[in-house]
Amino acid sequence: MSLLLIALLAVPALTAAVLWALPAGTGDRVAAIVGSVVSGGVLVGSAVLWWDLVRPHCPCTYRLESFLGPPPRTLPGKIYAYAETDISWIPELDVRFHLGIDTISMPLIALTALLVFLCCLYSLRITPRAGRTRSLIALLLIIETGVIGTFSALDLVLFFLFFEVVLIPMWLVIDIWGDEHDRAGRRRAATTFVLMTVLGSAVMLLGFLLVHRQAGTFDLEVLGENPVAGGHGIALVAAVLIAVGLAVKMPLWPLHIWLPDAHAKAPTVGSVLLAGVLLKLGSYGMIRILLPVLPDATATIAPYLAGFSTVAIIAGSLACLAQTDVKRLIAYSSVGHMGFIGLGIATMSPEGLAGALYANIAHGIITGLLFFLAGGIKDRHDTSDLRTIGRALYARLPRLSGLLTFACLASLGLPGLAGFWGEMLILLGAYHPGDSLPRTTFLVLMVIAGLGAVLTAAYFLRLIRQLCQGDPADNPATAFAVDVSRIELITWAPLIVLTVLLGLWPFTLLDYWTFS
Amino acid sequence: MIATAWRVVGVGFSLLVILAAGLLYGVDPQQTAFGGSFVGNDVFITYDLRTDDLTVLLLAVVGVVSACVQLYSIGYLNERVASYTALVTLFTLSMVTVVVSDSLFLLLIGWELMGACSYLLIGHYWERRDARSGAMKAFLMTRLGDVGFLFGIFVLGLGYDTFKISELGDSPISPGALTTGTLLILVGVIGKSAQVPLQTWLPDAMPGPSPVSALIHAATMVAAGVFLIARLYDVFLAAETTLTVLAVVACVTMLFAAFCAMAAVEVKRVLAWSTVSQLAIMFAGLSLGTDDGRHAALFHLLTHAAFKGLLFLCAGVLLHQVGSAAFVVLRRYTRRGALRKRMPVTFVTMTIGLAALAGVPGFAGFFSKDSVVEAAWHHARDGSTVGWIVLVSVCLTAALTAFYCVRLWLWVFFRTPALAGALGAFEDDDPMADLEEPDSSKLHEGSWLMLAPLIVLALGAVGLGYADGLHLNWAIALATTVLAVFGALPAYSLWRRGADPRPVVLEREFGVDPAYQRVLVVPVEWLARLTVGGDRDVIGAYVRATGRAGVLASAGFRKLQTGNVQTYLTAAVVGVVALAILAGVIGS
Amino acid sequence: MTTALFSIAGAVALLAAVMVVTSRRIVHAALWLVVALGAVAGCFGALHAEFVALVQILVYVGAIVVLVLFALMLTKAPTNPLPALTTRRSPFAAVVALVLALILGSGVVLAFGNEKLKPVPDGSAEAVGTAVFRTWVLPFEVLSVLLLAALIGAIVLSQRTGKKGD
Amino acid sequence: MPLIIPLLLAVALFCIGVYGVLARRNAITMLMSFELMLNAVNLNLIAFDAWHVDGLATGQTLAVFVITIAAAEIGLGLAIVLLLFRGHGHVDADAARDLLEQERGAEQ
Repeated sequence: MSLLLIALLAVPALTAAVLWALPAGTGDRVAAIVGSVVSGGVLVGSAVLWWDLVRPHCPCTYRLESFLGPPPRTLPGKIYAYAETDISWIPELDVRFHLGIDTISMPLIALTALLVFLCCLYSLRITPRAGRTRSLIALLLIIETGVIGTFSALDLVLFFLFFEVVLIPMWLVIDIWGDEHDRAGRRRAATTFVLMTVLGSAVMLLGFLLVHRQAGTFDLEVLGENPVAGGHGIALVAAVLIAVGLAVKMPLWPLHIWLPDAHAKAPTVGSVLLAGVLLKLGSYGMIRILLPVLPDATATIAPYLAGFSTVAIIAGSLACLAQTDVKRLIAYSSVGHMGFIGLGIATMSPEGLAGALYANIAHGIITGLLFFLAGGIKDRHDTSDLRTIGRALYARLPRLSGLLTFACLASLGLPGLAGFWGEMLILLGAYHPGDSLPRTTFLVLMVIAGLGAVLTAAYFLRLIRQLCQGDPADNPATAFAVDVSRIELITWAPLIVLTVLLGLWPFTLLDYWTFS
Repeated sequence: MIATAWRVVGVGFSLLVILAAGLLYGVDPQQTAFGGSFVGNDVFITYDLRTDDLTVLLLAVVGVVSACVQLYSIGYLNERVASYTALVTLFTLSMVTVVVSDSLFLLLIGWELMGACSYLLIGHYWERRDARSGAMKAFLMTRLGDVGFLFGIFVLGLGYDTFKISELGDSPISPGALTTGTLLILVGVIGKSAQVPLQTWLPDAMPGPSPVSALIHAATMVAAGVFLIARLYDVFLAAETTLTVLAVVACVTMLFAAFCAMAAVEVKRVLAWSTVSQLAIMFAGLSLGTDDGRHAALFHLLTHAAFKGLLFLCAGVLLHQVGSAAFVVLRRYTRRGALRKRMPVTFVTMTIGLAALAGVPGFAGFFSKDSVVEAAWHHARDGSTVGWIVLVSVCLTAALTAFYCVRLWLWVFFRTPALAGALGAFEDDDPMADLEEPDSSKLHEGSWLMLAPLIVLALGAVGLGYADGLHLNWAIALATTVLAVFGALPAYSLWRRGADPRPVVLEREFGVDPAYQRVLVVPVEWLARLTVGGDRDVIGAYVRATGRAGVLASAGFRKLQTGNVQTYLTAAVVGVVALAILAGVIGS
Repeated sequence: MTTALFSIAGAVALLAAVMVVTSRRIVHAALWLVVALGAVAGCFGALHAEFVALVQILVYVGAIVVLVLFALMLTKAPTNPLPALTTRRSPFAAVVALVLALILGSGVVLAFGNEKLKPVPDGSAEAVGTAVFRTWVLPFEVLSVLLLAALIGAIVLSQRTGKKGD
Repeated sequence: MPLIIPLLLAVALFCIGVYGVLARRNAITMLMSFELMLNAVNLNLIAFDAWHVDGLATGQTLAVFVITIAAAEIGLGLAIVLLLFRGHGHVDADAARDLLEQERGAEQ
């Protein structure tokens, strides 16, 4: 029973309830302040939890006793959960209220807390034009509860439950606070988002039920110790169902179709959370559920998963090359990056998995920053269309476009910035895939993914070229009162610092993920 | 204010690098590790630093050139100084990282950061279309090579079971992995050093500020490729095939680039092609696989850094004072004799640089080129085909180099008696040719802040030739001199006649760029449109169709609700009958 | 004797019933219904359920059919043949009815094919009345409430000035 | 007398009634068909009462009750038919489609 973890879940949800209960006359500003304080508290709480988790005496880190001879290459199986809460909840259905964290989920929880905090902070000054900031903040807090719950759930049904909790608030966020110029478009985007993800999670639930039928339990700790063996039959069906369900969320090609619309139409904070946190639910689920619970069946489907991921890398990058909307472009870039993560998971190798986990964090930070920047550009120009914004942003908004260039370089995987290590380790994992996987296939996929990395560079450079560079004489200079306002700087600074830190010093995080 | 601070930081950092080189000189080779974590059991990622002779040599080169460039930039650049200086400093820092790194990953960080910095610096004048596309091209082509480099790191690192450069080669590795790994590393080197077939980005990178070009060509970016092979020489020595491939690439590149330089009509473009060609000479030296060859290549790297840095800075002065480095513009001044008279320091230092490049006896380039030829000759004498190929192509390149150096020198600085003051061969298709006569009276020499680096580097371009100790193989020296003269004479006679025949195939640089455009860029753009269309019209159509199908199905089911009681009743009775039959079937 | 009587009455009832559902004149259909119900009463009589047969004739033939005829008059039902009196679904309905008949018939035959019955020992009013008022008095009372409800319902429904009327 | 004869007659009457209910257009004829079905049931009751003598006259009593209910039913049914006639001017069950959803609002 860990009160801190429960508090991390309960406090945002309760605050959201309180915010809704407040009289309608309460100012949006107050709501934003409350949201900032609470999410800041959650951030601090998660930091404390993290510190608690990795204290040296704690038995729960996967620290490799090095130089003791090479143990066999293995993957995360048994969960050494920390801060556990394990209460019987619905005994008839064998469902337990089982929470816990380990070194895989903790950084993601912290990332979630950070991004929600920054979004609330951002909302202090900059809010969508639709107003009703109070509800927006409340929904963000609900999303925070759902995401942290998903990351800490150790019971399949509980995982599913928290997974679903995130959906409806995000749907509302897109539908109500989305692109104010395109009412039909944002409604369609929101509906597509919610329908596709609900379909995906329904499929996933079916997979969970099959797992229960085979193993007789929903508990991830138990399942981690006694995984469902066999790479065919019901186990295979379960793995396919769970993989498809999570792939919708991730999203993998060709299930990505909801993503560009949803990201492009969502408000800035919505896009940031959607890309920074929600997509991670899919990849986290794959690492947490697919690999430990159904190892043999996952090995059977891994080549296909890797294939689709590689197609996602290439297709996402190619689609970016032909985009004319900056938010849509960044959204498609997420498809490519999540493709990398999918490839890393599909390699089933320690390197690939560590890479996938690292890329998860890095993508959350960098794409969050990119969406903040794109939101800033959109707010200033009242459109996110590249042709309408015009070129030569370097001349009009030098700092903002400089930051955009920085974020683009980080996102394309420049070594020395956060995006690199994940991609590098994933490619390394593909070079050196798990023992039961066909190596040649993965070598081919590695080469294709490498070319995809070049394409990634190509579209980001194209974005910089079309947006930031250009002859100022051809583009009427619009006067902007502020280049980068103070609140923007405060909100973005942590992300920038983290991008550089994670790029230069990957060891702290990588040490958590030395699977063996 | 910020700009000044950055300038101080930039110059200070360059001086620090020189100081470090001085302190490390003569120190025993050593390595330091910091950081590090296991990923799985096979991969141990660390940051390691090392120092040895190679490090010191490169640190000195980088420090001096970047100090010169930083100082020069103070006079050269007036706008967007802060970002520019910061990036140049970061550029230098990246190269230093590459040089001192003993970890393949740390090296890769520096290696690619250089690419990013060069991208940003080439695009410094982002108002200009050619700068934009040149920058993008530079980054993409080098990144394409870098992907190969990354894979090469995987193959070698996992093959040798270490990612430390100093430990590579200690453990056995399968020959296949060795060849594959070194070939992949070579891909990265080819991209970075602009060798065939990834050569086209370097000439197109010329719209960047001239000091940046000097930095890229003399000390950082392109030199990093040569450095890397020298650093991994033990590994490469074991891979016979890779060295042969390197030799072929180098020989093709040096001739290719020399030919392209012969037809270029802009000073910086000529210099860019000459860099490609000179780098190829260094690679040729390395590809011999002998200690002599490596030594000669590094020697050439050193002298090349001096005279190529010098030449680019001179071109920068021309560009800064005249406004363009195109032959056609420069000749407007030249035909009045203005250029030489008004800019004496530039003229003299540029002459020294060109002499060094052309291999005029006594200048630095002469000695270093000869040492490559000599190493090739020794190798060829031992019965090596590679040696012969290298020997022949370096000699041919020497002649071609002399040709384009003399051509550049004469056409830029001297009046053509035969043309009696006309612009000559360069006005054909240049829109600038119709402009009115420039006011040459305002033309004057650059500031001393710009000239001082020129003089320093000019001293290097002369003096560095003797740095290696004067050992001269007289036969080879004579042969290369004769070849240089053979190259120079046609250039002179053409200039005398006021003719500059430029074969179309050379002027178009063998049509490589348009071919890449057709084979790579156009299909990728086409594919991009196809993907977007596919998303919208295929995948999106499925999604929309699912929605429509739902609506249609519900509309269809709604039709069943006719409102007619008897229909409902009929349906109910039919249902009862069906259930009865079912019950009967199951029951029996 | 009983069998013969029953068979004749049954045949008449069957014939009249077919006429009820096929006749093209509504009034004729109503009159054929009289015949059918009367024949069924005959059947009851043949089974020695005399009281039920009498009630059948009194209530059905006497009251219900008269009510139907009144309704026909009130709804201005035409007396001439109406070709459209059966819907286009009638073949389908016939098939459904036939299949139903087959199922029920075969079920009945399978279940009671060999059973014999003796006519009811006592179908007199006395016997039935005793049964009703001794054994079945509670259902009888409930039924009377139902009748009252139906009475009120019919009045409410047919009120011309009711809210539902227009 | 075999039990099967009244039972089969009841089946036949019942199915004729079903046909009438499903096929006849006029609401009053539908009601008449209901009566036929009820009579079939009554016939069954009487036949089974004669077959299974329980001394309580269950079948006959129930038949009387059914007849009573039939009277109530026809009274109410005819009232509804009259209401239909008053509202629509006809008693055509086929044409009375007030239950049909209107076309508006088919696509939101």
